[in-house]
Amino acid sequence: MNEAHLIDAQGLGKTYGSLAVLIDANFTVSAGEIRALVGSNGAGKSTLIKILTGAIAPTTGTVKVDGKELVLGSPTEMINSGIACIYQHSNLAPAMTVLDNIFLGRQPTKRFGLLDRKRQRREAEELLQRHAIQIDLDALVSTLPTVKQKEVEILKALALNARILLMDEPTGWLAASDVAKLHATIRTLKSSGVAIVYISHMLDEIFAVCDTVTVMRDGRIISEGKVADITRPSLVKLMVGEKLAKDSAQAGKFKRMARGTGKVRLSANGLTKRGVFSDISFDLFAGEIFCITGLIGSKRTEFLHTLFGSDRFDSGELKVDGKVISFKSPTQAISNGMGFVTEDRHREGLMLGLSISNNLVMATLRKFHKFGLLKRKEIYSATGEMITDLNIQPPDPIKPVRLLSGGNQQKVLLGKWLNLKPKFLLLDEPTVGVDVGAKAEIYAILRAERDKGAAILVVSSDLEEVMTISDRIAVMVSGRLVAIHDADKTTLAEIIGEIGGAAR
Amino acid sequence: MIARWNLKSSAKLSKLAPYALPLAIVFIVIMFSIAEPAFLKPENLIGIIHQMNLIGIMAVAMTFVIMTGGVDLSVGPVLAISGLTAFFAMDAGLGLPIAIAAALGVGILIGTINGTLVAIFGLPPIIVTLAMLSIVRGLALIWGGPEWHLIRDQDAFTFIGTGHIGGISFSIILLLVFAGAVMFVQKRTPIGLIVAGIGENERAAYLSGHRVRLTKIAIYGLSGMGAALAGIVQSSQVHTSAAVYGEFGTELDVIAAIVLGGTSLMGGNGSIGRTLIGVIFLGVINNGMNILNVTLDIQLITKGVIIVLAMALSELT
Amino acid sequence: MTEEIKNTTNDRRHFLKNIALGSAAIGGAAMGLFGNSDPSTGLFGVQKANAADDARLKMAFIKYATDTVSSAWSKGIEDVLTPQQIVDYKLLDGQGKAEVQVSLMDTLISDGNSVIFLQPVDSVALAPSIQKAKRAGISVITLNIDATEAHAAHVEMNHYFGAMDIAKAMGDAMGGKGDVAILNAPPGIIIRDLRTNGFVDGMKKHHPEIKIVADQVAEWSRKKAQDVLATILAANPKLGGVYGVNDAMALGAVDVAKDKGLIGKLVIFGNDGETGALESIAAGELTGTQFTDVHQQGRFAASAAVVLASGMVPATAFKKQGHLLMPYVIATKDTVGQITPAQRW
Amino acid sequence: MQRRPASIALLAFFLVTVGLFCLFAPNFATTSNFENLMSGFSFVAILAMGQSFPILLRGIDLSIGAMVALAGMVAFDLTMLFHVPGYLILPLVLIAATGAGAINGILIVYLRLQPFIATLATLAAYRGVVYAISGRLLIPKLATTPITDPWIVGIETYFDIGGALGISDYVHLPWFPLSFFLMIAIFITFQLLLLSTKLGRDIYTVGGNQEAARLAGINTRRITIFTYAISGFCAGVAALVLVARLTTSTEALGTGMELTAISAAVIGGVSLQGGIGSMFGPVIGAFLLGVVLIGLTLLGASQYVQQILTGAILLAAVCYDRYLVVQRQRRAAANVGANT
Repeated sequence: MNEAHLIDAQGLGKTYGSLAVLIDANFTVSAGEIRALVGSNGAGKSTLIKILTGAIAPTTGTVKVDGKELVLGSPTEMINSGIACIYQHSNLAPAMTVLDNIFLGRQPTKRFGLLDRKRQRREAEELLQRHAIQIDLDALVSTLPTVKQKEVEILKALALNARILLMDEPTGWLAASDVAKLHATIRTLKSSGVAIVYISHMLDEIFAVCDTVTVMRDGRIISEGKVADITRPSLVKLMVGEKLAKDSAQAGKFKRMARGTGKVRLSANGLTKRGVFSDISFDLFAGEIFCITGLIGSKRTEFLHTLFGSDRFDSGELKVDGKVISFKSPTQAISNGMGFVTEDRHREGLMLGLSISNNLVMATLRKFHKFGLLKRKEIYSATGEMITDLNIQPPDPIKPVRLLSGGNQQKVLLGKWLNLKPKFLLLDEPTVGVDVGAKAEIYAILRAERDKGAAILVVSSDLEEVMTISDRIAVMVSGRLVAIHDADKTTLAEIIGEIGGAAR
Repeated sequence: MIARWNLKSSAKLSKLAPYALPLAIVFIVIMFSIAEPAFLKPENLIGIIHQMNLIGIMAVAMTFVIMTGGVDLSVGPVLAISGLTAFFAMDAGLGLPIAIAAALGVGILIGTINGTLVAIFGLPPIIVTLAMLSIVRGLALIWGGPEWHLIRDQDAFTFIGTGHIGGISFSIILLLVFAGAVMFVQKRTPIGLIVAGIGENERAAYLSGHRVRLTKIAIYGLSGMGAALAGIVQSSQVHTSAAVYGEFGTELDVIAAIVLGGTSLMGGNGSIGRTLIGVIFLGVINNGMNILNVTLDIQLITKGVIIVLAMALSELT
Repeated sequence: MTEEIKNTTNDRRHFLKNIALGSAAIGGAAMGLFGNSDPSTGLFGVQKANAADDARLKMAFIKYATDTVSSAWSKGIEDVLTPQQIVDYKLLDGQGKAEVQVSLMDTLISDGNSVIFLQPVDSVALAPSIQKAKRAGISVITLNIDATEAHAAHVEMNHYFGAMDIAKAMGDAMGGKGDVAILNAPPGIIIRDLRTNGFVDGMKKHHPEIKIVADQVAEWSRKKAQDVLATILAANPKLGGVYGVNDAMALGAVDVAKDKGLIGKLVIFGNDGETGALESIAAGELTGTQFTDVHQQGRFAASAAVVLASGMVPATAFKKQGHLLMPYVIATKDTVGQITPAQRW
Repeated sequence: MQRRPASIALLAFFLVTVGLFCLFAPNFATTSNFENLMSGFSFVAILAMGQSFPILLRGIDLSIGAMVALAGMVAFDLTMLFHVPGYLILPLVLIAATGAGAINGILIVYLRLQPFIATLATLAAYRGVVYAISGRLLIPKLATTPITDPWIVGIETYFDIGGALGISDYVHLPWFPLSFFLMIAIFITFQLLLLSTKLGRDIYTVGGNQEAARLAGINTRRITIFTYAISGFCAGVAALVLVARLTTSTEALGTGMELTAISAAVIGGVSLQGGIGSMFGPVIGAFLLGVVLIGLTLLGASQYVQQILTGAILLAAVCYDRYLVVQRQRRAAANVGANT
């Protein structure tokens, strides 16, 4: 830590409108260092990464590499300075070969811009050899399994001769054996003087491979130190903060309603989708909040879609109110009183160009028309009420949702399903990218719905959230439910252990 | 109410954009009337609507398709084949209602086939309707031959395109009624909202429980029906039907009108009312340049430049 | 072009001379515009001439695009060719595109046709194809639009003089003064130029006081003609005459006149003389049109083809093609009755 | 590399079609007919290759017909009005056409217009320019005067390859038109460009995943303008071929060609999703259309039937493309499954 810093970021801040997602972050990494960057969802990690890759420009602050100050907000500048990133989402051109993807945008050339194919292949093969990765360079990326695609992404970053490598949940999609291999690769890189920023929820991985750790919370860097100096519980405590303790205490004030009213609303029995999840069994009771937690890639989202009818399971039995049923389409699920707050509100949830009001009635239009005619007065009053109830800001029904903050967008998405007066409410990561205030509001809404007797199923990776709102907690690892606890009879440590440790 | 909200909201979104087109129309009208005062004569202004009748009907019908991010290139031949259907039906001695129903039916059928290929098989709309453009034209030519078929002694049919009610041309009334009906569907029924929702975010619309595929098939059917209605009106106006009507370029004019009206080809919110403004915009340009006796070259260049400027303006504001 | 037409008088004997042989055959076919003879009788049979080699002859017509005039030509051609039982005839569509016509020419040449009827999209553009056909021993007969390459025969409506006569008739009907408008085809096609020039020159010559106040493109279309004329009328309410470069556009003008109650006040002339136009004249709506017996034009072309195919006149023998300008009448309410149903198309 | 079942299937389908017509269509399997095919459809193949570039970037170019007319009229005016020597005309025409294409790209990039709209507007505007600059309308005499400049007319030359190789006694080869070799030259150049240059790789990257391209530091704007310029360039070459073939240019030249070119490109497996396709497909696609049209004409089928068949082939091509995509997704899903 005493050597000259390879990367030196000072005073970074980023605000969207009134929402500050990153506040005065000072972040330095030295050559040959593997730095873990941890924090719960919405802590500001992604924003920091985006600034370092040039995807966005910060509102304040500077970044220096090797003492040279960089122009921020330009991907090219960042790449040229030796910063490379492996994203959670694929950044490959699917119709091109592995070889081309490794050198995407920077293939070696001879005169006249002709590709130096031989050199490209040679360099790629050297790369493969150096990192002991086996892959068919001539295969089209679109034909590769996802894990292999991840390797291509890693190779792509490595091929940039990156001196600073950012890895955003690099093992999210990898099997255990591949994780070990990746860690070996990372150590090779470290010995050649590359600085690595390793972002992961997997505490095991952090203790296995990282030298130092930076903890972020609520948009701020709150702690930095050597991994060797820290214990797992104290790290967890740093991540979730005093606030969790406070919230947990607060949550204690709320009655935990494990098994709710005692009436089984939905019963899953051995649900299996080949290659995705298997043998999932649980009962969901009316009047409880049931949380499924786990890592990204543990197939929770896919599971919700099969419940909702937007995807199918292969075997097993689903009972809804005692009747065996499998929804063939969302339409059917909705008419049975099921609502689904999807994870990606931009891609699957909202119509960003439409108004708040239109979005609020989007899932429940059948309630708002008579003889095919819209009952506009009722829409007007219902959406007006909903906006007030959910405290959507600004309370302007004709405002396009695109112009709202993340938290208010999420409330609109939630409100869309509340209009249904749902008997079942599925929520997938309901507070991603939502500020603290809105989070609390959303939790209150969920509790209110629970108390009205709805059966609520929440999928969340945010442990703070899970501990705050759940009545019962299930842990999902690689497509299996490994444990189900009553919330007041378990501890955070136990859950973290089951998520990160026990499985691997 | 909902539609009004949309309009108002986009007004707030950017102060200029929604008024850009009406303002441009006013500006162009002023320019033309200075150059040729006769432009402002009431009969000429009505004439503009009369001239844009067919484009107007087709544009209104195709707006929903564009709103979902699709496109219908096959309207030209559908226009022709519906005129032929009406002619042959009447020629066979069938009554006017049957003839019109058959003509509209053919349009709806072709539209539905387009919609099915797009919605169920997931094929790209531009290619599906391009292929259909070729197929339907071929069918029309085989069926109708190269001749002009004179429509004689069909007073009721002729009335559709040339009659007047209370001094207003019936074809204009037809356009307004049709546009009004579609506008009503868009504003007062859930359909308009669902279509806009599909265009904005098809996946989200599906997950909100809407029958996305069925809706898409239906709106392509509507587009086909619009083209068929235009075919009936044209055949009535020119007292003939022929397989070559609706020549290449018709579909592009229709699409241009819709896009000028502010509906994005990428899909999303749109409005029948604004499509009509787009239609009037094109109509004013065409009419003004005809009345000024401008040569074809200047007409075409002006049209291209104005489309670019109008679209760039709405993109930048 | 104009000069050439003036030199080539509209005398059918000129045509016969150029065709050189088979005067009897053509005589039968070209008995005169208003004669009632069956054009397919009295011909040399190609059957006879080719009886020895028992091979079927292929002939084809590449039309300009799908329109009524081409259809009528084709019908006239079939009138003559069908009785010749060893002729295979097909009709191909040039889609109004020179490159399509060139490609079709190529195909027909390698398919071994003996005669190709052609309405070229462009005089120059099809010349190389015609040259190629000649090399292959194929006779090319052009219809309406001449080609710059010499070929077997050319049968043309009398565009220029017809349009002059229309100008004269229109001026007469208008009393020698007033404003007129032209509903025109898009530029770039020779027929348009000939007719427009004929009309303009005719007005200058016969009625110098009449002013042409508008010349707008209505793309051969009745619907477009309605739109364009309505607009022109708004700017020129005192318009006295309209010349539609084809009948469809003239009928579009009639539609507008009807709508605005101008029938009888607005003098409207068309060109070609298709059935719809003649009916309209008889009904007193359209003032007149240049009537050409297009069936007969097709028969003339086909008769020439039969002679050429008989093999007695090699196509290569033509240094300059035979040229026939079709006789025409300016059909008005007074003369339209003379046109017999058989001549209508 | 880049070998795809689609190209092989297309080639097979093409060969089968040719085979069937050889068997059943009279006079199809003749040297002169293959000459016709080559000279009549080489320019379509050139246009289809040009059109493929915008499509590779998820765009479209509706203005190529108008650009063909524009380039043709520039050539016409330069030789007939200004008597510029042919060796200067050829580059000038190509510059004009490439410039027209680049304008499309600039409108799309800098005015942020959708490609469909931008090229729809220039479709009208360029055609207007053609009428405005037409030397034929200016001096009517020129409308009946053929172009004789040897540099231009020379493009319509045929080479007796068989004779040159001295094998014409054994095999009867068709004479190859120069336009065919032009097409081959463009094919090789573009294929080389796409597969063997950084620029080509960048085009695929931008088309396949624009965000990834941006993050990889590729200048997507320049690439976009470049692809539309290529489309214009191809329109220029096609125009020269046509002008040589017709010995003149007309105002209506190229009408509707955009649809033919788009069809040929899509039949050739260039995906509207962007980033998928090579130059091989559009060439085969263009000649497939040619073979069908000529074959059916020889069979005596009505041209109206040909239109229907063209549409049907286009539909079949997109269906097949869609089928491959679905297959790929299934396989990918199965792969993921196998590894979880």
